[in-house]
Amino acid sequence: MTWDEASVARRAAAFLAEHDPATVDRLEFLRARFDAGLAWVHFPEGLGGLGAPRELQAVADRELRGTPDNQPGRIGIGLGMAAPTILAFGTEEQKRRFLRPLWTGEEVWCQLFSEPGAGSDLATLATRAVREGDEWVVDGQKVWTSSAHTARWGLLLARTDPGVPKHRGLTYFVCDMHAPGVEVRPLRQITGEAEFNEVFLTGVRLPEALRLGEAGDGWRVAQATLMNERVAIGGMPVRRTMMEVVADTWRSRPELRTHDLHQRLLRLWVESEVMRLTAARLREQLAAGHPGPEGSGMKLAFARLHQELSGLEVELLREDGLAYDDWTFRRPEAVDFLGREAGYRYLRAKGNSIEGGTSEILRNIIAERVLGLPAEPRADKDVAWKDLPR
Amino acid sequence: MTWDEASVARRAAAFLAEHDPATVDRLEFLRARFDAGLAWVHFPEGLGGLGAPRELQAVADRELRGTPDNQPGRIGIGLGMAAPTILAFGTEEQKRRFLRPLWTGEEVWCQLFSEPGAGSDLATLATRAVREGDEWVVDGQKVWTSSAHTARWGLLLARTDPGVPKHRGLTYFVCDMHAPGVEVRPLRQITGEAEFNEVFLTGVRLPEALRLGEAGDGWRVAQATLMNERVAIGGMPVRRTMMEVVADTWRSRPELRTHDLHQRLLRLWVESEVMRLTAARLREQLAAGHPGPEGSGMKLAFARLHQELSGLEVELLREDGLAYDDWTFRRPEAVDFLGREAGYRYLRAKGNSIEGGTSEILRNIIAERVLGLPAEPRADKDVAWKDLPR
Amino acid sequence: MTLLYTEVEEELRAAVRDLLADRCSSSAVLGRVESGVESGMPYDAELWKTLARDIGVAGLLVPEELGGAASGAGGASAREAAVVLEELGRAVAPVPYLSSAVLATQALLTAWGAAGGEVAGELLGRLAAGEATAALAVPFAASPYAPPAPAVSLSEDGTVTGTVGGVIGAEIADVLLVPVRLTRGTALCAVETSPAGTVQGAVRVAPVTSLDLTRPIATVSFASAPARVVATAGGPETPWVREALLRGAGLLASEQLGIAEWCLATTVAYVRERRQFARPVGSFQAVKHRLADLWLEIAGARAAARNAAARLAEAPVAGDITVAVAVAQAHCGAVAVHAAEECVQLHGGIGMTWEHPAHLYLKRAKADQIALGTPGDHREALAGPADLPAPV
Amino acid sequence: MTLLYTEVEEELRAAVRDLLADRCSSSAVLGRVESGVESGMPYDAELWKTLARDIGVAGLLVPEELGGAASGAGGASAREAAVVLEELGRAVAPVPYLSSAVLATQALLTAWGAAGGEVAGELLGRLAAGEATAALAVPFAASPYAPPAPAVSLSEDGTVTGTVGGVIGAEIADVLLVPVRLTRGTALCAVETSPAGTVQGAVRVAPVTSLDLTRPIATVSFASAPARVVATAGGPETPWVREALLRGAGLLASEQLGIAEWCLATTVAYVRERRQFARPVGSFQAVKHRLADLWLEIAGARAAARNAAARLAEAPVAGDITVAVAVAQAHCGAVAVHAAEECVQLHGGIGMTWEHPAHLYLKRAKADQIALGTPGDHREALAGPADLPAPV
Repeated sequence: MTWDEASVARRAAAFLAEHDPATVDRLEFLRARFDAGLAWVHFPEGLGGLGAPRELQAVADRELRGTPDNQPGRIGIGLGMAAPTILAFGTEEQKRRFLRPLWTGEEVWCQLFSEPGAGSDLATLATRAVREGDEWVVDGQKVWTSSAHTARWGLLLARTDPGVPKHRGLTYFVCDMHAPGVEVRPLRQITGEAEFNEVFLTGVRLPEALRLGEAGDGWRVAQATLMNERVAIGGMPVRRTMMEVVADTWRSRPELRTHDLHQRLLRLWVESEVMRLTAARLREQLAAGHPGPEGSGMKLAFARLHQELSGLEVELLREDGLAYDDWTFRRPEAVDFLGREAGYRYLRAKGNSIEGGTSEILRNIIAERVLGLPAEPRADKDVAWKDLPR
Repeated sequence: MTWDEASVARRAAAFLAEHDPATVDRLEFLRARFDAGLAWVHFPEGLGGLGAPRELQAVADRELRGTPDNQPGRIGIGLGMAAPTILAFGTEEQKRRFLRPLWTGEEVWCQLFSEPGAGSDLATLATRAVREGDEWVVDGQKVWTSSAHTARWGLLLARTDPGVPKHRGLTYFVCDMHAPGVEVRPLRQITGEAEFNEVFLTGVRLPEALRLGEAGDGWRVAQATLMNERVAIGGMPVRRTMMEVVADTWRSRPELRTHDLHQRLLRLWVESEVMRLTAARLREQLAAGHPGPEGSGMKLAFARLHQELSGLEVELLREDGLAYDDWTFRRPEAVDFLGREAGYRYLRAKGNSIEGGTSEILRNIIAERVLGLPAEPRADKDVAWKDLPR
Repeated sequence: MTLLYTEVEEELRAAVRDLLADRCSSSAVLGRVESGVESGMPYDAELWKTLARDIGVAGLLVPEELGGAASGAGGASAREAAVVLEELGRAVAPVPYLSSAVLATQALLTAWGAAGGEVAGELLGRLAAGEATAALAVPFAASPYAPPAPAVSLSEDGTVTGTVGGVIGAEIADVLLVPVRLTRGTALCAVETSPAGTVQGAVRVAPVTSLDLTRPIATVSFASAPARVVATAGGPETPWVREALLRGAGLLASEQLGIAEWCLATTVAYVRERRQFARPVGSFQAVKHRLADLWLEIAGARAAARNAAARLAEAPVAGDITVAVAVAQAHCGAVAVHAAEECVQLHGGIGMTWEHPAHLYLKRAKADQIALGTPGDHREALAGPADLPAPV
Repeated sequence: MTLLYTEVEEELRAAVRDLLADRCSSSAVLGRVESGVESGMPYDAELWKTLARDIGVAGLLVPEELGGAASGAGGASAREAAVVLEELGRAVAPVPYLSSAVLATQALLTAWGAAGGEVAGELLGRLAAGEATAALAVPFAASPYAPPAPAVSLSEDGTVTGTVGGVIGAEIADVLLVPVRLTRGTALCAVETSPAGTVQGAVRVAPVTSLDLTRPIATVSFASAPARVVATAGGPETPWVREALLRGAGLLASEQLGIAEWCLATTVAYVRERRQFARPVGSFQAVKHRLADLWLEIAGARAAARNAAARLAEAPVAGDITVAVAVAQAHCGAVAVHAAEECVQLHGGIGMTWEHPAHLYLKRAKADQIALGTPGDHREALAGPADLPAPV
C-alpha cells in the first residue's frame, strides 16, 4: 500500500489502542512498536517499518509523543550508523537478528574504525582478520571508540588481504564485544573525562555469519556508515545552540561587555544565523531529493562556529573563565555542552574539527567532490597495502 | 686598507672638495662619485666602491646628502637586481661596461624573467635561445616587465637546452633592448595605468659577450637576482606607511567613525607596529651576519597589511570610497601609493601578494626552508623540460 | 516559505542568463566601460530595454493592477527580482535595474501605499511597462539605518533646487525621485529629465569618476526644476527613502551572491586548467582549501540572500524585515569582496590586468560593500533584534 | 637597544633550559598536575628552589644593592627575566616565577622606589635570595588599565580582613602582598603565611578548580591577619598594583612567546613524522601554509615581546611603557592561543588526549589570554597613544 499522513496516523492510533503505554512494560511497548512498523516507517515491513516515505516518520513520532522512547542519545551509533548499514548490506538473517534489539535499545553498538596509525587515512588501517575455517581471527587496536564499554556489538573494519591496494583488502564485520580477546580501555581527553575508548583485539574469533557484505568489499560498506555519520552530526537536534548559551552569558553580565567583544559577538551571531539558514536550505534540498556532499560543509561551519563562540565565552568571563568545573576522570554517556561550563565547552569543541572527519579532510571533500578540483598526486592508490611506506 | 666611519667621511670630504656640486654638471658629478668609490662603498675599488663594509654606505650617503642623486626610484631594478648579479657572475669586462652607467642612471635596466606560462613556476619558462656561431638567437614572450620601455638593458632568462630537466637548461643573458626584434607593449592594469609591459622577442640576436654566467647555469644566476629582489621589496624605504595614511583619514574624518571600524583599525595598528618591530629585528640580524629566508615573511606580512588597510580605507570613506581618482591609461615610472587616492591604493595593493613571488610561493618557502617541512611530491624534477605535461 | 528556487524562478533565471550570455559578455562589458567614460552613458540602453520590456524584469515588484507582475497570490515578488539580480551580478551587467526597478520602484511603492498615491501609481505603471526608467536621488552609500536628511528644497512655485552626490542610475533616468525638505516635514518629488517636460539646464547629471566601472555614481543638481509631489510626510523622516534603502539592501545581497558565484566558478575553472610545477594549480591543497572555504561562505550567502528575498516577498508593504536584510548584507557584502579578491589573487598576474574581467567584479563588489550600509552598519543594526546590547 | 638576544641572555637561557629538560619534562608536568590536585600544591617547590637560588632567576629584577642582579649599568633587567619566562612558558613549568619574581617583586619595587620603602627593601632582599616566595593578592584577570579597588581592609590593630579571588601563586607564598583600603587612600600590606609569624586560620588559601592546570588560581581570605604596611597612597588608586600589572603584562608576552614556540616546534616535528596517504602530513600544502602563517605570527611575537622587555629594562622605575606593553600583549596573547589551537588540531586525535602535553599549553595559553588584561583591553589602551580616537 501507499502510505500517507492519515494512514500512518491511523496505524499509530490503532497501535496505541492495543498497547497502553501506561500499563505495558517499557521494553514490551518498544518491541511492539517495532513490530507494528512504527519504529522507522521507511524501513521495510517486518524490520520495524512500513516501507513508507521517510518524512512520514515525523507523523509516527508526533502521534506517539509522550510514550516510552528508546533513549536515542544512548544508542546514537546504532540508530545513526549501524542500522542503515545493516539494512543496506546485511543478510536477511542479520537484519532480523540485529535491528530489533538495536532499535529498542536492548543492544548498544559502537564503531571500530579508527586506529592510532589510521585517522584521516582510514583505508590504511592495520587491524588484521585472518580466515580460519568458518571463523575469522582478528588482531589489532582501535581507538576513539565511544560506547565501547557499554556496547554489545561493534562495526568493525579489518584488513583481510594485505597484498592488494589499501582500499581493496578490507572486510566489514559485526564484532561481538563480549567475545574473548576484546579489551576496552577508557581514553582520557583534554576535558578530563573519557567519552572514548581504546579497544584491543587479540585473537578475537568471529564466525563467518558476522561478516557484513562481501570479503574485500569493506571499504564500500564503510562509506555508507561514514556518510550516515556525517549526516547524523550535521543534523543533530540541539536543545540550545552554542550561540544562545554565549548570548545568555552576554545578557546576564553587562559589566563584562566591551566594544571588542561586542563586535566579535555580532559577527558570530550573523555567522550563526547564516549557518542556521544554510542548514535549513540543505534540509529542503534533501527533502526534495537532491542530497549532496554539502553536508560536509555544514560540519565544517559548525566546528568553526562552536570553537569561536566557546573561545569567546571563556575570554568574556575573565576571572570566571580562569576556573574550570571539574577535572574528575568520568565516563559520560554523551557529550553535554549545556550541562557543563564555559571551559569545558571550549575544550570539548576542539574535538568538533577532528571527530567524524577532520576539517582538513572535509575541505578536501568539498574541493574535489563539490568543486571538481583535481586530486593531489597519489602514491598509494595502486600499491599493495603491505608495500606502502610507513 | 680597512675602512671605518672616519676614513669614509674623509674620503667623501676630499671628493666634495674636488667636485663642487653647485658647479659641476650633474652627470659628471655622479660619474666622478662612482670613480671615487662612493657609489656603493662595499663594491670593489674601480667598480664604484672601496671594498668597505656595507654598513658604511650610510656614512657616504650622509656626507653627500643634498648633492645630485641618481634618482634611485627610476633605476631600482638596475641598482637592486642587475648590479649585484653582474658583480657576482659577470666577467671583468661586463662589470666595467655595465656598472658605471647603471649607477649613474644613464642606462635603465629591466628584468625579463616571467612569461605568460611561467609565473610561480618560473623554471618552466619557454623563451628559447639558440646558439648560432658566436651569437644567440632569442625567441619568446616575457611579461610583467617594468621599465621595459625606458630600459637600455634587460636581465634575460632563456632556455638553451630543452632536453634536460627544467632547472638545468636555462642560461642568463643581458638583453640589448635596442636590438632588432625586441618589441615592448604596455600592459594595462586594474588601476587603469600601465606600470608593466609585455616584451616580445623575435629573432633577437645577442652576442656571446652578453651571456652572464655559464650556459646552463641560468637558474643559479637567477636565484641571486630574485633573492635581491625580495630583499629590495622588504626593505624599501617609504615616506609614510599605509598605516599612517589610513590613520590620517581616520583622524580627519570623525564623522565616519564606527565601533566596527575602530576595532579593526586598532587591530591593524597593532599588526603594523608588530611588522615594524619584526623588520627592525630582521635588519639587526642581517647586520649581525645572520641573513635568512625570513625576508619572505616580511613580504608576506607587508602584502597582507597593505591589502587590509587599503580595503578598510575605502570602506571607511563610504561615499568618497565610491569615487576613483583617474582611470586614464598612463605609464608611470614608479608605484605611488601616496600621490593617489584610496581606490588606487586598494587596487594596486592587490598586486603586492603577486609581484616578486606570490604569497603562496612565499609560504612554501617559509614552510620548507625555515620550518623544514617536506616538499610536495614532484613530478617535474627529473623530466626533460620538453617532456613535461602542459 | 522555501529557500530553494521555484521552477518559475529558474525559468526567469534562464531567460535572463540567455540574454546576458548573448548580449553582455565580459568583452562587451569591457567595451561599454571604455565607451561609457567617453560618452557619459555607462549603461547599455538597448540591453536594458530588452530586459525591461521583453523579459519584463522592470515590473517584478510592481502590482498587477498597475501593469506589473507582482501579486500576493503567486505572482512575482522580491524573490524573482532577487533571481534577476543574481544574474545581473554574475554578468556585472551595466543596466539600471537596481537603481530603477528596485530602489526607485520601492520608494514609489511605499508612496503608493500611503494616501494620495496617484502620481506614484502613474509612475509605477510607466516603470513596470519599461516605458520609463527612474532613479532615486539619494547617495548610494546611504545606510537604511540613518537615511540622509533631504539636501534639496521645494519652492512654492513647485520647483526643486539642490544637489545630491553619489547617485546611481541618474544618467539614464527619465524620472528622478528626489526627497525634499519642506518647511514642516518632507516630501518625495518626481522630476522629469526628458526634454519634453523640462527646462533647459534645470537638471544636471555630472558623472563622477567611480571605483565601480559598471555602475558609476553621479552628482545630480536641480536648479528650479519643475517637480511633482509624489508623497509627503509630517516629520523629519523620509519613510519612502528608508524603505527603499532597506529593501534595496536586502535585494543587493542577491547581486552580491551572483558576483561571488561568478568569481568562484571562474577561479575554479582557471585553476583546473592552469598548470605550474607540472600540475594543475587547483590540485595544490592550500588552493583547494581556500576555495572550499569560499564555497562554504557562498553557500551561506545563498541561504541568507534567499531568506532576505523570501521575507521581503512575504511583507510586500511593511513588517519586520530588518533581521533578514541585515544578516544578508552583513554576510554577503563581505563574501562578494572576499570572492573577488581570491579571484584576482588565484589568477596570479593575469587577474591584475585590465583585459581580464576579474577587476570589474572586484570593483563592483567593493562598491557594493559600501552601498546601502556597510556590513558593519548592518551588524550594528542587529544588536537590538538579537538582544546583544552594546557596552554602556 | 637591541631586539636580539645578547650572549649573556643566551647563557641564562641555556642554563634554565638545561635544568628544565632535566627536571621538568612533559611527563613530569603531567604527573605534577595529578598530584597537585590531590595535595593542593600545584607547584614544584624543589625545582623552584633550584631556579631561584642556584640559577638566581628570582633576583633578576631586584637591584644589586638589595642582593639582586639588576643594575642600570649592564646588570640584569627585564630582558633577562623575559628570557626566563620564554623558557618557563616553553615548558609550562609549574613554578611561581611570574607570581613571585615578577608580579610581587614589581609591586615591591614600586613601593621601594617611594618614600619609606624599608619593608619593601627587606622583602625584596628575601625574594632575590630565594629565601622567600611572595604573591600579589590581586585577581590574575585584572587589567592594568582598570586595576580593581582593594577588597581587603586594614584594621587599627594592624590586621587585614577580606577575600580576594583569582590569585596565582598563593599556595606556595611565604608572603602575601595585599592592597588594602584605608579610610582615606590605600596601602600595600605584607602578610606572612609561614607558621612562625601567623595566627592559626588568619590566612586561608582555597584552591579553585582552574582551567590552567599548571598555574591554577586560588581564593585568598584574610581574617584579622597580622600585616605590615609596605606603602601607602593618598588617592583611591593602588600605584604598586597598576605598575605590577602593566609590567607583568609586558613580561607575560615572553611566556606567551615560549608557549607558541613550543607548540609550533612540536607540531612541525609531528607532521614531519606522521604519515597519512603514504606521505608525511607536513608535506600537504594546506598544512604547510598554515604553519608558515603561524611562524610569521610568532616572528612578530618575538619582536614585540623583545621590544616590551627592552623598554621595561630601559625604564626600570617609570616612564611610558604602555605602548610597548600593549602592543606585545595584544599580539602575543592571541598568538599563543592560536599556536596551541593549531597544535591540538594538527595532532589530530592524539592532541585531544590527556596523555599528550598539548592540552597543558592550550590551557595555559587560554588563561594567559585573560590574564593581566585581554588582548582587547590592550588594543583599547592604544587608542590614545596611537591617536586613533573612538567614535563619539
